[in-house]
Amino acid sequence: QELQQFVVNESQKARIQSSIHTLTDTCFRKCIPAGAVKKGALDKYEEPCMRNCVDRFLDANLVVLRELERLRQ
Amino acid sequence: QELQQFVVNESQKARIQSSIHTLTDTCFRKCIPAGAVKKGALDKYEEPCMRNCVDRFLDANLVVLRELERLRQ
Amino acid sequence: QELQQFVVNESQKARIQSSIHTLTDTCFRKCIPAGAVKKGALDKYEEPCMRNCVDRFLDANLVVLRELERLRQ
Amino acid sequence: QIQQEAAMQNARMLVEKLNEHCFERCVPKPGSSLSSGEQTCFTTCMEKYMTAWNTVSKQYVARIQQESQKGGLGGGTF
Amino acid sequence: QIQQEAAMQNARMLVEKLNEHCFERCVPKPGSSLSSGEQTCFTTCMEKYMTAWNTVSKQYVARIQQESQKGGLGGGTF
Amino acid sequence: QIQQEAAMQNARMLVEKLNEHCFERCVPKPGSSLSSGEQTCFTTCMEKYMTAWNTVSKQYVARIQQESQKGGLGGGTF
Repeated sequence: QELQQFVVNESQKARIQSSIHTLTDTCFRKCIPAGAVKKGALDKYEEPCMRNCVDRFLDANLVVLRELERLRQ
Repeated sequence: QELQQFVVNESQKARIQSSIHTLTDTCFRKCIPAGAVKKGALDKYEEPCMRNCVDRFLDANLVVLRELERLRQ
Repeated sequence: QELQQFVVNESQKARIQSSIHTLTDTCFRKCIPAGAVKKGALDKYEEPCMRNCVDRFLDANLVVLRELERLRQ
Repeated sequence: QIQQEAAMQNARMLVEKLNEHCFERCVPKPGSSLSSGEQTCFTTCMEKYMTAWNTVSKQYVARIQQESQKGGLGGGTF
Repeated sequence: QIQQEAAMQNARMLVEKLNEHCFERCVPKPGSSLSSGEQTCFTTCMEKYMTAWNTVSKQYVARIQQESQKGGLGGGTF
Repeated sequence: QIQQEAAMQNARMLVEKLNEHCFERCVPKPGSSLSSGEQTCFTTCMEKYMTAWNTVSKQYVARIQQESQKGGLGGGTF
């Protein structure tokens, strides 16, 4: 049973890791202008854009899940 | 042996499911114009475009498989 | 132990195969102009472009790995 | 249980792809909240993506059946 | 050992994505060597991608915790 | 048998990628049948993709061998 819990935890962690990679991929594309990169740090437009991008993505995710919940009933 | 058949069937189903996701992805991109979405239903251009897209993709798939068959001989 | 070596070798081979697919994908996009394809062979611009693309990708890979090494210390 | 796992996996994949496409289209510049316009676009886009997925499923399955009746190449290849 | 494998997998994924994005942006036309401009672009891009990854991780984890305190839908869904 | 499975997996991946690229390029607007122009484009594109895949394989393997002779970082890292 402990083993089962361990497997559940690990696969949840793996899913979180994978979401973080997807989000970084999506938001980098959206927030960092195309073309050559000049500075390693995120500038004052890019940084809040990345954070907003994560939050809006998760908001949108909730919209989908609520809608699916509603359709199932 | 029944188990083996079950595994074969399930992995075939999984492959079909995965093809459906790939096709929806590709054809949505091709048939639904970029930008904000106005209507939930598929309009009279989008619907046949989606269906044709599936069929032409599979036609093209057959072209590839026939060609590979020919090359192997 | 032989089995273990076999598994290591196989998963290394699988990783190489997967890299080759990724590289072909990336470099095809970079080196073969978009739109309809006229000739099956690679022309005198495309062929060196594909080869350079592989080498520069691996150079860049080394830059990343060296930098990560440096950061870890 | 394997079948249930597969259904879950399938639903997860659908939601993932749907999010990807609709976020791309409906939220070009993420702001400090989801505007009502973005929210509407998202619900509509979601509906459209699911309709598209259904259309593709039907067309695909119909085609497989058609090909497997003809036999030959098409049978086991898709 | 499973955890170590997961960490490796995670690092590998980061390096892969980073290479993909930065190669796309910094090497538009691959030549016979990596120019010093391309190399600088690459190192900078790498730094930026890792910073972005950190920002996303923090924001995402904070949000999960926030949602799970509120309970309800957010709990097990992300 | 594991090796055979790997070869199958490899071929499947090649066909998948090839379809993706060539469908994208050769069938911009899917009509009620595959036109002969689209069909020719597809066969040509397929040939080109496989040639490109061969070129990449050779170049990649040559590079790995070269790096592993030099030893050091390059050895186990790709």
